[in-house]
Amino acid sequence: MKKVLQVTLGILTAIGGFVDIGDLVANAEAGARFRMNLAWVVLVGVIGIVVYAEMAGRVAAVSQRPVFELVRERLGPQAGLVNLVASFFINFLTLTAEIAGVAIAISLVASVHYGLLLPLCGVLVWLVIWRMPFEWMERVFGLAGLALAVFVVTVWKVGPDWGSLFDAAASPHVPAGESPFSYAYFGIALFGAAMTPYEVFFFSSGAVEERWTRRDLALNRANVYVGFPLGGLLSLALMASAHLVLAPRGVSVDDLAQVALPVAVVVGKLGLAAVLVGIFAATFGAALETGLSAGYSVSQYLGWQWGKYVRPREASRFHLVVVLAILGATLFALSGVDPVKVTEYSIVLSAAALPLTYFPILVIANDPDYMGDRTNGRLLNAIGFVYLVVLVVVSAATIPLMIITRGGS
Amino acid sequence: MRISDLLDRPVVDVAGVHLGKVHDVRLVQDGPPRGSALAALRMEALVVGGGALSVRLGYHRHRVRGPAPLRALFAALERRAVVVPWHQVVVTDDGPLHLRCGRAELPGLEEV
Amino acid sequence: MRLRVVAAAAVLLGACSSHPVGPARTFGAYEAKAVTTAESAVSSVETVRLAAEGGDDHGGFGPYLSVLVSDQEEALAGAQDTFRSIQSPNEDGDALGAELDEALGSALTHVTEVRTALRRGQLAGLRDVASPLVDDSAALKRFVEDHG
Amino acid sequence: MAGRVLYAGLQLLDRQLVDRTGRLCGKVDDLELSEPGADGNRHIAALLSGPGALLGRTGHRRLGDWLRRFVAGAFPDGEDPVRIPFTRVAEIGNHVTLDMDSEDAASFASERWVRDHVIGHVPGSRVLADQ
Repeated sequence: MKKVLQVTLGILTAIGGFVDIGDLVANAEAGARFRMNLAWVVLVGVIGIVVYAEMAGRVAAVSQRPVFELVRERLGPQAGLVNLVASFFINFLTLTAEIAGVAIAISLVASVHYGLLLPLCGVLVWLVIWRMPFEWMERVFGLAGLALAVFVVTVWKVGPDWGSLFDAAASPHVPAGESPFSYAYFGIALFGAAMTPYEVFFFSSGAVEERWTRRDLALNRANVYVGFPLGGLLSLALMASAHLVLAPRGVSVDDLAQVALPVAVVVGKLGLAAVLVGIFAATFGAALETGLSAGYSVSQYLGWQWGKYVRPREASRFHLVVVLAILGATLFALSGVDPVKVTEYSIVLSAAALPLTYFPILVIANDPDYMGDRTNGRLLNAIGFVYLVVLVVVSAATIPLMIITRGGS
Repeated sequence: MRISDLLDRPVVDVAGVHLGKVHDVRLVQDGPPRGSALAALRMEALVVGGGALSVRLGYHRHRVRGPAPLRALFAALERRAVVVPWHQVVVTDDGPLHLRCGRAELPGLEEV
Repeated sequence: MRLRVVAAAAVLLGACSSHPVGPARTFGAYEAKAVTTAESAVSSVETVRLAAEGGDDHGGFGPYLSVLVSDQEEALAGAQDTFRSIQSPNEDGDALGAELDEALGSALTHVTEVRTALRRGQLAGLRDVASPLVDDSAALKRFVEDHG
Repeated sequence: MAGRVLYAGLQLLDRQLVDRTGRLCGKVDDLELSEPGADGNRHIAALLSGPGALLGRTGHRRLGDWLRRFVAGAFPDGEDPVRIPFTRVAEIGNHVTLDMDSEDAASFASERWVRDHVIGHVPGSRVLADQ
């Protein structure tokens, strides 16, 4: 049991990255519109985040330097600042959407309009960051988020023809009636969601919060190899359930309540309860992840004391940034923006900013001055380099595609 | 004077040849030891040219191991930088820094 | 990079504001908008049917189904309003618009019935309440096929 | 006399400052050089840390100097960018360790201000979350 609890950092990071509100809707929508033709993107994204999160965690464990410090050290103050502004903006949008997501999840049980719940949710997120120990945060929200495994149960209960499901996923094509641009746009959204930068900000800072050292490298690998594939599996199951239950009926997904529908229809009451708990935990976890990342990135760029491992008054500027981010996001959500749209844009935009975060990680993970003998191996470097090229291409293609497809519609 | 007054300044040698910009400053810790404190860092040379990014990444000087294509590219660029001993520099407040010597006399970068 | 961030922010702001509805200049454009509207209506109707089936089969989770169905009711009413606000370019368009409007109106009436039943807590027999939606859905799908 | 070679840009600038208690207290935003000695050599006189110094690095020297004066005026104990004499540097590695308490560093003025006027007033700010 103790072993299980030690991988909760990876699980929470992955749940917050793979099945937060944006991905819940994007995966379900992808399944309903493109069937399993985008499943390969999730797989590609999982491998990418596993490779880079492992590097980020290893650098943090060996040198105690979290990701945004590396960004500034390797990109310099100017490009580092550009990345900070872009990442903070994306982070803020995601935080807005997650706070709304928590409110929507509660509203599905409480029959209160979610707008009324937003202030409460903002306060709750802040309270947890302010008071709950880091490890407990991981355990409560990471493990509760695993309730989303009910999507796997749903797929299994539908009893699809596994062979044809696999074939469909293995031979992807652009389905009739969809343009290749929309297909590419959704692909980028799913890829951006899998590799959102706040995952590595959070994961590497979490490693420092938990005081990992050189001795914890096995723990780092365990967290990465368990957490992210699990997150990927959940998002694939989500996609498959929409493909199997919603697509044949001509349903396209555009709100959070519809995401849970396949479970409600196929598994029933208990399943729905599980899915609602899961959605609550995942969006809440992602809100914690993005709220903290707002503070982590600014503090690590400017060199301020940060983290939950010291008393809040000893990291007051860090906590001030977190509070202001949560407050601003709650107000933005209250202004009536569509949270699903906000989060879809934020994951696509994050695809545009990806190389600025992942490039410094790749360089430092190879620098003996930081890493001693723990630099990357050849295979890891080969994969890391291929992904860097992909990230650059994706980043260049993102904004044009966003304009051509008018946001995937 | 601050180090940022030197960084990014263009450098011209005695013959008027542009050598690129100052991208780094080499310091040597050979001052007199002062008890438990660190020995003073002496300004020894300027690193000129070689590209801002490649000098910042330090692929050559730190022996950064990979990935191979990045190493090949950035280490090669970084090795094009020249090292200008500080006493060869005529210090001015503005404009390009002028040298007292020619390019041919300047050594390249060594690994740390 | 900075330019890119600004451009992205502009795109984002544009996209987050409500969808603009322009007048349709030709019959073709009008027809395309009608088909898009019908497709989203199919999605709403089928969502409500699935919800009714789930509620009838498994019982329970009334609040969730209420939220789900009333969201779809809103979406459907919104789609109808938006479509009505588009001016038809000619008489063919008038006929097409009337046909779709009727289908949408019928679907909306039946979705409202499901929502009302849910509010009263009548989960058993929800399938029957939702049964007229089968025809609504079929009509909308036919419309999409005929004009798509 | 051969000594350790250090590249300012590669190994010193933009690195994290850590005080003697392990607290994070700013970045090496710039370096101040001494006036030339009798032998014509210049040495690193101080590390500069704080937004005023940082702006000088990003090419906004004037704005940076204004910010310095503003901070120095706004906070009674403020002086920005803070000058950390090189004699207070204890170690240079992947971070820079100082032989001083961050409470004595002026780059901490804004941290102190936020602590004393905002965060310190929130219940629970003195308690570690683990307790």
